[in-house]
Amino acid sequence: MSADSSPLLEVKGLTKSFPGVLALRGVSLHLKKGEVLSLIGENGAGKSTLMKILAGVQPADSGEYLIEGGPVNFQNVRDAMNRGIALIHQELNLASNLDLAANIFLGREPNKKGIIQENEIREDATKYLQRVGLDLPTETITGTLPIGKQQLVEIAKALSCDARVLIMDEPTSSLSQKETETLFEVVKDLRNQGISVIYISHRLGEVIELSDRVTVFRDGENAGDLAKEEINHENMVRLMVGRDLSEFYDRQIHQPGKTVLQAREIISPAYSTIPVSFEVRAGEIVGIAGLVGAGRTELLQTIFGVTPALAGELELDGQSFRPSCPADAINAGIALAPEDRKQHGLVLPMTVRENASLPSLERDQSKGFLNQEAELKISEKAVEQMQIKTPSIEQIARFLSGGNQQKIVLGKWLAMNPKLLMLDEPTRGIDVGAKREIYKLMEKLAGEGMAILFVSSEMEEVLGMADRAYIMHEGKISGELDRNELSEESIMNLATGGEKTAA
Amino acid sequence: MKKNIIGIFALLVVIFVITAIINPKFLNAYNMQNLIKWSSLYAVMSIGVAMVIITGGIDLSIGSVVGLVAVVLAFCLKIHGLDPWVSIGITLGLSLLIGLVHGLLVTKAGIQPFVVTLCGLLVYRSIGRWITDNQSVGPVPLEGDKGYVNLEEILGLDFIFSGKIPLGDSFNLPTPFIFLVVLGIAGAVFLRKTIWGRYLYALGNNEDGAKYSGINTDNMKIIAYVLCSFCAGLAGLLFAFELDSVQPAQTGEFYELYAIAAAVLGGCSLRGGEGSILGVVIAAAVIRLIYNSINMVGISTHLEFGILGMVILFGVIGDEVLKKTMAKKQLSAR
Amino acid sequence: MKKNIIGIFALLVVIFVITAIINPKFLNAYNMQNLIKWSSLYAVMSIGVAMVIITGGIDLSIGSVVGLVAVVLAFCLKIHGLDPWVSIGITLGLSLLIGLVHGLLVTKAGIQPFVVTLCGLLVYRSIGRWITDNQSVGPVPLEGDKGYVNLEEILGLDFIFSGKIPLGDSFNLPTPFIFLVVLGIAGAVFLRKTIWGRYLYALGNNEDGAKYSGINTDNMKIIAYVLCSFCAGLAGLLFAFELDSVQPAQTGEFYELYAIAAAVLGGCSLRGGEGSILGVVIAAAVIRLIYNSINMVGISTHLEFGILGMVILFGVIGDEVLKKTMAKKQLSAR
Amino acid sequence: SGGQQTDDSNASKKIDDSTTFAYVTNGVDPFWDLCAAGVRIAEEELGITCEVLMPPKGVVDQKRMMETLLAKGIDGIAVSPIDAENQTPFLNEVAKNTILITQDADAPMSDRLVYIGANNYKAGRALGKLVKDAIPEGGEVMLFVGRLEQLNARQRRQGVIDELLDRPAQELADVKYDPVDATNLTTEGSKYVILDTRTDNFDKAKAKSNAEDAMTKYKDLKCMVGLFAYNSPSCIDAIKEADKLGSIKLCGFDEQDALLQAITDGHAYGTISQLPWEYGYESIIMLKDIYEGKMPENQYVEKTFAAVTKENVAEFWAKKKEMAELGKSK
Ligand SMILES: Nc1ncnc2c1ncn2[C@@H]1O[C@H](COP(=O)(O)OP(=O)(O)OP(=O)(O)O)[C@@H](O)[C@H]1O
Ligand SMILES: Nc1ncnc2c1ncn2[C@@H]1O[C@H](COP(=O)(O)OP(=O)(O)OP(=O)(O)O)[C@@H](O)[C@H]1O
Ligand SMILES: [Mg+2]
Ligand SMILES: [Mg+2]
Repeated sequence: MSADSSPLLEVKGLTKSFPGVLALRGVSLHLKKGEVLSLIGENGAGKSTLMKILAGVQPADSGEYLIEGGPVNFQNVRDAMNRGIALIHQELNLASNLDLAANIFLGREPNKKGIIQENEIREDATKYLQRVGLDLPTETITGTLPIGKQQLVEIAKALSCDARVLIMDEPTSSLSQKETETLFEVVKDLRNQGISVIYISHRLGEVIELSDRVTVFRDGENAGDLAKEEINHENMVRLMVGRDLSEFYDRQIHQPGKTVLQAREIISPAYSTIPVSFEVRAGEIVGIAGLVGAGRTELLQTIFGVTPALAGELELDGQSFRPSCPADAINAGIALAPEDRKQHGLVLPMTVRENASLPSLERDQSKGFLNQEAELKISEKAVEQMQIKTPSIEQIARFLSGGNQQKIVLGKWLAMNPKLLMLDEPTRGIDVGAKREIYKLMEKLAGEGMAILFVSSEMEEVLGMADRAYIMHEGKISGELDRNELSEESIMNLATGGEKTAA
Repeated sequence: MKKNIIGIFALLVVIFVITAIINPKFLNAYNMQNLIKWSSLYAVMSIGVAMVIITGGIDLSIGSVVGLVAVVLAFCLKIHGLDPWVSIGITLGLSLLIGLVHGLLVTKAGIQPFVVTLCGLLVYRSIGRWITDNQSVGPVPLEGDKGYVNLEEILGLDFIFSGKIPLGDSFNLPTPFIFLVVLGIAGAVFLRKTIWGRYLYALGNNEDGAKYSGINTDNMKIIAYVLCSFCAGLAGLLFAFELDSVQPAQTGEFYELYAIAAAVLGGCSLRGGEGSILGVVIAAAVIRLIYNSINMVGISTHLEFGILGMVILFGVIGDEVLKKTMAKKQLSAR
Repeated sequence: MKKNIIGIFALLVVIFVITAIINPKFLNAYNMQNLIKWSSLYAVMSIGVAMVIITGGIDLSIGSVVGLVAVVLAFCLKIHGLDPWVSIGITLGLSLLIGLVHGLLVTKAGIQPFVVTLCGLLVYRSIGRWITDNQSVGPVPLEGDKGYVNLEEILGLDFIFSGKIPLGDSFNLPTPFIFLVVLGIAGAVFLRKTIWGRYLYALGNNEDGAKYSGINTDNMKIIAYVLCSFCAGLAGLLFAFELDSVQPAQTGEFYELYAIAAAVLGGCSLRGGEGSILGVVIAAAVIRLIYNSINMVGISTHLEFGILGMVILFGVIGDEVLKKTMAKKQLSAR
Repeated sequence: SGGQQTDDSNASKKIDDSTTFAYVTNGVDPFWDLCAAGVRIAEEELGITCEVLMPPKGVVDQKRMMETLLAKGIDGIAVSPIDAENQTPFLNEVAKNTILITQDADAPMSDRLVYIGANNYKAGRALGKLVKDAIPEGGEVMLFVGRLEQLNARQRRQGVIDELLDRPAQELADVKYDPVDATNLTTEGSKYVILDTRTDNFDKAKAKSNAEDAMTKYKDLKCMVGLFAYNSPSCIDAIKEADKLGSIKLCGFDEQDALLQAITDGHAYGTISQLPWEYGYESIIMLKDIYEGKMPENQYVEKTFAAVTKENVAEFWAKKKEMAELGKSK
């Protein structure tokens, strides 16, 4: 690979609009053979939109798209694939009813007159699965795998395309540390083979580790490029948000108050033999760390009444408490900002106002009628307090960026004044600016005496935010670490099934 | 939402005007009053099914519920001579019970609404035929019937459900219209002004999202099915008194399709989360208007179905086009 | 998938055995051959609708397509005296065209399948009545008909579509069974062994995912609708020759519900992405078996619908329970 | 509102080309298109306009169509009420606004002026006689019908039963019916057993499989009787396919081509035809007479029916073809 060779792929002045949104306003980007280009930017900056255009998923409104200097005009995904461009989408796009082999070769099945060559597929699929570190039979039905593993299947699928350009849109957002490392090996390997990679992530550490070059987007426009030697945290953040961000994790330690949530030997349905005990106190921020699939989400859902506990005791503020549905938990003073924002957190086709007020409608009702005044107040307060960037409270939630959507979720729970706020991956897929605001909010709420329990797969986040952390491994709590015991090694050790070492 | 209503309202006006031009007799008071009456009867059913469609469900059984309720009513009033108000209570109670069963099967047993109500369609029709031995019955008793002693009261009911209130010289207001107005306003208030209405829209758009916000989605769905069956039951009473004759195998046949067509034409999305009472009521009126126009203009009755089908199809296509244009305009306006 | 088939197969066996015990005449060759014949006719339709259901769509129009194709066939063969094979071509071509229109409306115009095919249901029925002036017609010409000159060839067709092939002493194999076997195997191979079948399952489960994998989902959906209408068209031919008489207003009425019921009972999920030909065929046989059993056991025909409805409902509930138990077992096995 | 004529105020009126009459059926059926032929003949003859309306879905559509006719100011309606007993109040409302007569089925309690109709009980008995001729030695008989909720179906069925069991003739006004699910009906000394009556809800496939199932269930079945037009062709098919032509006789009702062909071929014994075109013709003529002030002496005009067997089938069929051609909708 030579630095001065003409770009393999290049776009100039691309624009794209959606009903109600101008997603790209004349962006440019180029990619050379065998380089890893990272694309970063705040939520809604237009990264995914551009990638979809590159991969033929959707057409641009205007602008130039060149491959090896020649203009292309992809009508569909297949056209792009034929030119060697493969995209791993931000959202999972597997058919959950098909097996792994079928998914990996979906749309490209080796066939004779339409009859699928099963044996060939299975052999090849095994090869690609091993390459991403998945040692599973190819007959496994995809839907039975945890999300993280499915993400790896997506990557195996992209690898199987034998692409010249591989685009990865936040591939690690649901991968564990170990899986992430496997992925990095794969990416580096690809680079060595002369394959170009476009890598999108909000985790700047990953970007630093992987990239040969970084392109930054802001509000659908180019905000700048960084050459390999310029890539560092400060530079990236400055280009993304337009200013410096100091002090990311701004924690003050408060004296924790009385116990808010006490869990004694509760058993969640996903791990029907493993009892779990823990507590959260007022004014305390407690983290739950662990590898993806360790059962953390399940645990929060059990406390929230989504999947009621099979056994064990829960106490909230000293009162025994047995939620059988989220409504019970909410009435008792618990809130959950779920991991899957689009599916569980919000009603996307409804407005900011309707979303923000949804849990408080029942409290504020008068004889069943909506209290429209209260509704307005709640949503306006949420927008103001959380600094939600929205044209109005009547905007449809779907049209907001991920970070702003997450802020609506937080806003709607704050209106309920919960005793315990549970956050599942509160900053997944959220840009640095918004991230910092969420951290600030957590800190403020804890200062006001709220108990906060959060799940995170980002080591940094747990280290930065938690007063205390529980580490989970395969459904059980394998250890508890105080703030001064928290370190990358101690967490990893417990998360992978090791014993707690004396601090 | 409002754009939808404009579209369907325009359709109503266009068909109305064209028919009036071709046959001015269309406009006479008697015809108008019939048109209002039939529109009201079908709109009552359609309001119910709209509730279920808003939750993302479907109810294929309403035609059979109309039939069964009408049969049971006639059975109670005429054949068994039960107290008229008790009979009304029994029939409406029956329809509530049916809705409850649907709701429970959909939510607690997790069976798809299409399947549950398809089975309902078959079963209720069968029960209706079985208890009457498939003989026509009517709600109003004749001499010799057990219910004849209650004749006066039953005629009172008959007036309530299918009477005509003189307004001015030649125009009589059919009482079903009053039912429609009351039900329509109640329905619209329920959907737009109460928390439960909001919950229905929310769960229709995203059931999980609604559940995680503390809404008891199961209960809300059950309520929707109960309301739907209740509307069908009420329509059953209205039809029974209007027709004075119930044929167990036929009364209500295909009505589910009319009601669903009206809901869809009126702006409900079968994916859930969308729709308004006003739109549905106007659409129900459009469907009845089409029938009336076909007869008025003198088109072969063999073509009725076809014309109805084409109007629904083009109505929905037009709506789709309208929505897309609106969205584009919105963008360029920014 | 296989568990589903076990459930429905068990149901088939149970009803079979019970009926045989109550009335041993049920088992005689003549009855078996009738059972096979009717099951085949309905199964042919159901296979088609299963394809559409696997994509997550629905087709409510098949009953009307059966009726229209039967009418057009009789029209061509008998009244206009067209060449018999040309007539077959025209009718099957018509059904393909109908499927194509459905597919285009669903994919390109973005209208929901329920709406498109509901309109189809109304329109095709209407056309059938209109072109025949609602006269019963039959495919086999009588003396004086224009088509009488082709009588011999038409009788040949009649044999192909509704003949009986003697096997042994008393048993005759109805030719529709051969159609079913060929269609069933072709369908199963298509769904399970070819890329297109896989695409149907994939897009039924996750349309975007399939699209992002380079599958032309629109074309695949169109193919599903075309296949569905084609099966309905073939069923129309089979019914026309089997019944030798077509009533434009009635032939095929409600068949969409039977076909959908068979598909659901046979393991298709209306959410798409699930289902197998074998399951659907067995389920279609179960439905016909229920009808036959009711006659054999001598239950009032009024109750047929009800019994059918209950069997479907409990079949689906049983299936649901089975799935949950399986899932639990799997979990505890981890 | 509605038509302005009443039967006494228009004694001097004459029909002209602005006069419109309507012929309303009880459903959609080929039978009615044959009736329409008669309407067309009368229309031509009188130089007026007639509408033929076929309500597809029962009472609701019938009511709606008649209301629309009133709104259009129709001069007279001949209707076949679907549920005579309970539709009476509505029929009275119609009768108040225009000339109303019933045909095919009566609504005796209503204010309709005249009823033109076959005596279905008698027709049933005539059909019973055909059965007796077909199997003089006696045997098991099975009845097939679309729906038994229709009065004419019940009357017809009862006529057949009574004739076969040699019961005394009943008055049409109050026929006593055997229960609809009665099986193995017979009387002492009678040679005939009526095994069962199966209904099919107008589904032809069902009609045919009913016939097949009957043959499976009853080994000694001697004769099938189709009470509705499409029942007998279905039975013939089933009999033919079971190779029982000749050993199981068939008697039908009405005049579908397939049945007439079977009679020609000797596969069916005979049928009773109500000569539907006469219904249409006579109804319109009756409306005209009343419109012009000529009330018939009797409120009940009994329509004739004809037994068609091998002897007269050719001639009958020719007539039917001619009528079918005429009956095509305009
Ligand atoms: N199909 C669509 N319809 C409407 N708006 C859309 C659509 N897809 C994207 N958008 C909007 O376009 C803008 C750019 O979105 P895009 O997904 O490209 O952002 P992103 O940079 O990938 O953000 P993130 O980091 O959150 O993934 C956003 O405002 C988004 O809401
Ligand atoms: N609805 C479900 N059905 C079957 N298995 C499930 C379900 N939900 C979770 N699981 C399984 O339970 C295990 C724990 O999942 P959970 O989502 O709680 O993990 P987690 O530690 O929160 O991971 P993540 O960070 O991805 O949320 C996983 O193996 C997952 O596959
Ligand atoms: Mg993105
Ligand atoms: Mg009344």
